[in-house]
Amino acid sequence: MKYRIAMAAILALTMQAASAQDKPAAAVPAGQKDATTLEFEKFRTQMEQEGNPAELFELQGEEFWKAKRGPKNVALTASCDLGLGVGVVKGAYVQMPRYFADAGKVMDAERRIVWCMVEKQGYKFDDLARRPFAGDNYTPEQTSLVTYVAAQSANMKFAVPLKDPHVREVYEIGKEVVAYRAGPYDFSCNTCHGADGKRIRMQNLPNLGTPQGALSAVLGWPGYRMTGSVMLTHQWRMSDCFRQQRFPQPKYASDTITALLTYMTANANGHMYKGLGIKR
Amino acid sequence: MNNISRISLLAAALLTLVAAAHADGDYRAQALSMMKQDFVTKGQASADRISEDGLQAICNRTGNKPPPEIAHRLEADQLAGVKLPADGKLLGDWKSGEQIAQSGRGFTWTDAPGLPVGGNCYNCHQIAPKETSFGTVGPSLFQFGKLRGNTAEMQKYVYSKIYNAKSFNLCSAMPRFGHIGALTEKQIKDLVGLLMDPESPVNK
Amino acid sequence: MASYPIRIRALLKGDVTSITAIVSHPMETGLRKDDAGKTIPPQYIQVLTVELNGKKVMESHLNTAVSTNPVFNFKIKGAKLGDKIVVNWVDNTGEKGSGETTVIPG
Amino acid sequence: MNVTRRNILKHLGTGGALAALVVSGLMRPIAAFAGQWSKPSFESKDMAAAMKNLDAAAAVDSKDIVLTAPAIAENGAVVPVSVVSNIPNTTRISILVEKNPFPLAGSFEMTEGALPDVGVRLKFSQTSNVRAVVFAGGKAYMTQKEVKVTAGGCGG
Repeated sequence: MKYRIAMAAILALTMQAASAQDKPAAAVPAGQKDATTLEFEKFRTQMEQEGNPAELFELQGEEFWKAKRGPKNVALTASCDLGLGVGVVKGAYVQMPRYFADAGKVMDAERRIVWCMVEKQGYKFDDLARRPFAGDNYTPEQTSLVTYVAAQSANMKFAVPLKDPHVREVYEIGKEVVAYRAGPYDFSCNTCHGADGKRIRMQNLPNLGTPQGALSAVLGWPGYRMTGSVMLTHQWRMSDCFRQQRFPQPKYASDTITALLTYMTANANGHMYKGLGIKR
Repeated sequence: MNNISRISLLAAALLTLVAAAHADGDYRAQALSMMKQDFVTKGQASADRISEDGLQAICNRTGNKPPPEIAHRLEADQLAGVKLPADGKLLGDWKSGEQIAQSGRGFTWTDAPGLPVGGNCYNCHQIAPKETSFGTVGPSLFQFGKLRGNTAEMQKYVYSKIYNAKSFNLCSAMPRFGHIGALTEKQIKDLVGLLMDPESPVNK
Repeated sequence: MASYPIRIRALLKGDVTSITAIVSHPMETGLRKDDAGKTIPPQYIQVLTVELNGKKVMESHLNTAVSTNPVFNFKIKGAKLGDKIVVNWVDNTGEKGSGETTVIPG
Repeated sequence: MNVTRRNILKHLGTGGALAALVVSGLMRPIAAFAGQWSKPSFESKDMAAAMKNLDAAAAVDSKDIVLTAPAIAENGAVVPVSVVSNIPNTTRISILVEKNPFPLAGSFEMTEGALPDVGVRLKFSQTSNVRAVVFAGGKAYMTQKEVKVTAGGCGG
């Protein structure tokens, strides 16, 4: 015990000396980016503009949206309301998450599309949730649908209806979710995404609490991921973040994910959605 | 300090903080119950990981800025739990340390359960100059030993910091690698070697 | 029978038409292994051609190094609005694909 | 490709006759493109062999070729590479990745109206030089640059 206190004192002193020298690596001022990140972004943007394989999934999604499908043999275009009226896709993506009275819930785009597939087309939720994200040679139908719907909001401004008290409440809950530390590594979303100018390895980490950071976190989803050549949605990104956060697995299309997406997307309100992305 | 008194210290700190809880507590409570419902066990990532432990609870309730008097007491308490190697030797093999620093494996639902796991070091820190793909969540550790001196005290600090970073900064972003049993004594020694050994490329 | 969607754009600006072709194709190198450790046989586009109103303007010969779901950017002169652009490809296994579009303002 | 050769191609038409010409040495394979995917070129395992099989071993450096590729690539599986040739009468552009198992990635032959301006995305097995070889007026020209391929982070 005596030894420990002595050690604590020594260490505390040593630490003060040490922390005086602790400077961020490759000192990047807040809000600025290093040369490598800029090079990555430049060529990713170029590829998005000059031809994005995500468009192949958009084509597929358009077919799914317009065709009569599912046990009830109904087309989503004739039955699914994404918030702007049945069948209206233009601008719908940038105005979600929003509150849907018919479901009594705030829903993000993917969750809403899944809701429509279940309620209107007669698919079983458990079937859709069994393998909800793309893998080798496999793309879930809902992923292509989200891709199609999102592409129809390209170059429109994010406008999550925060004035709706339902949406505001979910937004505030989302803000708590990103700050919540737990798990073996004590990580919250904010551990990595709560400050400007940070990276994991070479990956830039957007600060979700700022409009610019939130924007860079929501831009590019859904996106074509170069690793594995797969089409992935923002729901996937959230789930995989929790995996790397060492959390348990969030249920597919759950309230928590909607809360996160509401927080992030609304923080980017007023900024332009550039359409389908390319991701590393 | 024994475990019981450590727990009561945490409880006292929590009580103090709960009394000062502010209006957003309501949303936090909603967020908590939402998460408890929405997370499920997958692989080794069991659903109970969603529950916060005492230290996490204090950091969560204070926006990672606990009042200094509470923080200092709890830091000392965390430090008291650091188990230093019985043989007193802290400087391990830097080559093995480099491999541990490179690996980000461990504890996710896609990782095989069990030890050893990686140190995740390069995810957040610049370390040896050869590795240019490094994160910047934490400070640069390049030339760590050279700048600070390869002294017994500094080795002890590094070992303790890796073992439990919360011993020095209660709400540090860095995991408590030894405290949670993620890294073994040998692994932590090897990481000390990587940072402190004059022969390590970190100090060249 | 696998399906290979293809998306083509042809945008005219001044007297230059920019052609983008996005092809759904695995572009397997023959060097990868599947989960069971079995080598995945090579499958890659070898020849891809571009035609303007039925006349070949570009012929590409390709190797396994071209990325999965390949994207090509070409430029041609002499096309007018409404002209027909066709892209054809054939891979090493004999699979073929084709798509067409018309030239629109860029 | 020069006019004479194009005329020969037009008149002879079939691959068999063309191959006979190549074999007999009447025509060098530099122009023998149409329809024939050149196995020896694409299966060459190093840069020197690939250049030789492309008949570009004597290629000279040229500042009139604009080769664009990232200095450091985010993902070696998808590296955007584009080549613009400002050399008059460019008929073909070949792109090679030196450290790949098979360096020759692709050849693009411009015929009626196509500009010597191509973009493609390539796999890089590791950090490597990428080389653009341009064939114009019966001669070969080249330029190259290095693309660094990085270790990955947590992804996207």
